[in-house]
Amino acid sequence: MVQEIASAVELRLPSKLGFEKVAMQTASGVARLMGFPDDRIEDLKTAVAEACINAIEHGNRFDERLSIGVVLSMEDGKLEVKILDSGSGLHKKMNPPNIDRKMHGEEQARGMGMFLMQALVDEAEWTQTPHGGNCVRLMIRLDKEEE
Amino acid sequence: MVQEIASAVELRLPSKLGFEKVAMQTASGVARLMGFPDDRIEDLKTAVAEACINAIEHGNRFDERLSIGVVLSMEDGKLEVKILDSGSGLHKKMNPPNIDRKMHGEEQARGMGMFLMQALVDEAEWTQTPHGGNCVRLMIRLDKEEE
Amino acid sequence: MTMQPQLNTRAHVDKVTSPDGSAVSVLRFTGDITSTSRDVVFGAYQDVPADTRKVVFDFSKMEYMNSSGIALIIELLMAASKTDRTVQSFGLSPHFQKVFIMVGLNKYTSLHPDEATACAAFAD
Amino acid sequence: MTMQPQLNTRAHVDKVTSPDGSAVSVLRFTGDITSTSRDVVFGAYQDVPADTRKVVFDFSKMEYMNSSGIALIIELLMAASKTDRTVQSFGLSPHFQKVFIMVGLNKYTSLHPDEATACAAFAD
Ligand SMILES: Nc1ncnc2c1ncn2[C@@H]1O[C@H](COP(=O)(O)OP(=O)(O)O)[C@@H](O)[C@H]1O
Ligand SMILES: Nc1ncnc2c1ncn2[C@@H]1O[C@H](COP(=O)(O)OP(=O)(O)O)[C@@H](O)[C@H]1O
Repeated sequence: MVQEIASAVELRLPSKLGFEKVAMQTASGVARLMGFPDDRIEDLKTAVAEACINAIEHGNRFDERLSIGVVLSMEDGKLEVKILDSGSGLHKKMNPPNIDRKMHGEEQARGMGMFLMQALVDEAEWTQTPHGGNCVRLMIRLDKEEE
Repeated sequence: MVQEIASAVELRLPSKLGFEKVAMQTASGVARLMGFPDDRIEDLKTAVAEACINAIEHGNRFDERLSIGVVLSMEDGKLEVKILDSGSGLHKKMNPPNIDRKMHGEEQARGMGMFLMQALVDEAEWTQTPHGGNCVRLMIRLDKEEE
Repeated sequence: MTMQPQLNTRAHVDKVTSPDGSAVSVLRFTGDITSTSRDVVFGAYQDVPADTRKVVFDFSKMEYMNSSGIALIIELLMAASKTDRTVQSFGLSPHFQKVFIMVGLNKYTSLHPDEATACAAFAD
Repeated sequence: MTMQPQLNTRAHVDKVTSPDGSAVSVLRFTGDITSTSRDVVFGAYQDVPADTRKVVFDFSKMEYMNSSGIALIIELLMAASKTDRTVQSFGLSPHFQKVFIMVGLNKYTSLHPDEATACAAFAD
């Protein structure tokens, strides 16, 4: 049998806000190479940015000695992106943001990142890495159009 | 003394043509974050692409089990990009391309990558890595305008 | 020395007149809208004259907005609503129009294709 | 299955008339010009009629060119020169104009700002 070699791109970034933009560019380059249409690439870029910001902020708590990892795995017709940090992951269940409650000051204005990730890509999942860090797994499919 | 932490972005790519475009996007993202002007970013992108193509083609000889590395190190006012492959590096000295000789069929049409890298960035250097692979080191400075 | 990403937010207020002759303040965003944009964005918003009730947000030169930036826009809209201001928006890319609708922001600011349509949309 | 990057090169020939009334073939490149573009690029070049001596290269829709792509352009220019064709070029970004001048390609095809200027540049 032929040994199949998965095509993966790996990126390592400092735990500093702003570097999520580098991840956006890298993800956009990979998605473009795979032939994703522009609107899906925009969806992916925003989802990847939000995951990186959370990894920098909540996962690595801006600790500049730690880096965040972004692993982009290309398979037939789908692109999986894992965003890895060294934190201990989610501790509570998140409610979807409620704009009316936000506008009336009944919940904080922030807290939309995870919601956006889930809304923008085909799959979004929060897990732990074997080494005890947090891993967000995002997936977009070539055939599926976001409605 | 304060321990200084260098800001570095690391990228790992499959040895397949086309992936140099991902490196271009990543490098452009980092250079943009550092405030480089658009024309310098274009110069860097082309130089990085040529170095990646050589790493894929001449260094790793399209061996898909091998990947190429791109390390972007940000320092005050300058960006260094190292492009790493697992090959044994350069074996002969290269002459700059001569367009008249090319047009008259006296030298092959190709063979402009290294020339372009040297012409487009402030420093370009070919060395070996400690692990025996090839390393191309490119550098652009924020203060210096390409003439 | 370690590299600090550039702050890439600009914002300013232009005073224009709506088709019905009333004063409109257009808050124009340029570059990024993120958590680091707070001072620039709220600073610019101060330039809306106290008696102006019609405000337009111009996103046509915005390059990047993340969820903290969206939170900032929510805070601006809260401030506007406290002083009885109505806010119309224009210039969002199709992607960010979708994002605004996903989080429900279009309930609190209508999204228009251009400045003229935005300025004409205020009810008297 | 491993991912194969998409082939992203298109090229076609438009037949136009120069200001002096003679036939000009415009070879328009779209997308990438790289080592994998050879068949597409030379295939399109075959559509230049045998008796046409005036050829224009339109790079305005080109997105990416690497040094193998520049080598392809050199080969096209060699083929053109063998049949006494003159090639004018337009539509290169400032960056690729610089690259063309660095490698000396502007000795063999003049670089123009637009199609009209390129078409008007042929000597009779
Ligand atoms: N990578 C992560 N590591 C640890 N906690 C996280 C991570 N990502 C998200 N969280 C938790 O989930 C919450 C909601 O995240 P999000 O929806 O992105 O909104 P925000 O970051 O604005 O609070 C965060 O406040 C944080 O408590
Ligand atoms: N990373 C590398 N590893 C081994 N050899 C290399 C590498 N980069 C360049 N070379 C050698 O230098 C030559 C010139 O490279 P270049 O100027 O980029 O032109 P081209 O790749 O078109 O031949 C190559 O043909 C190859 O022999």
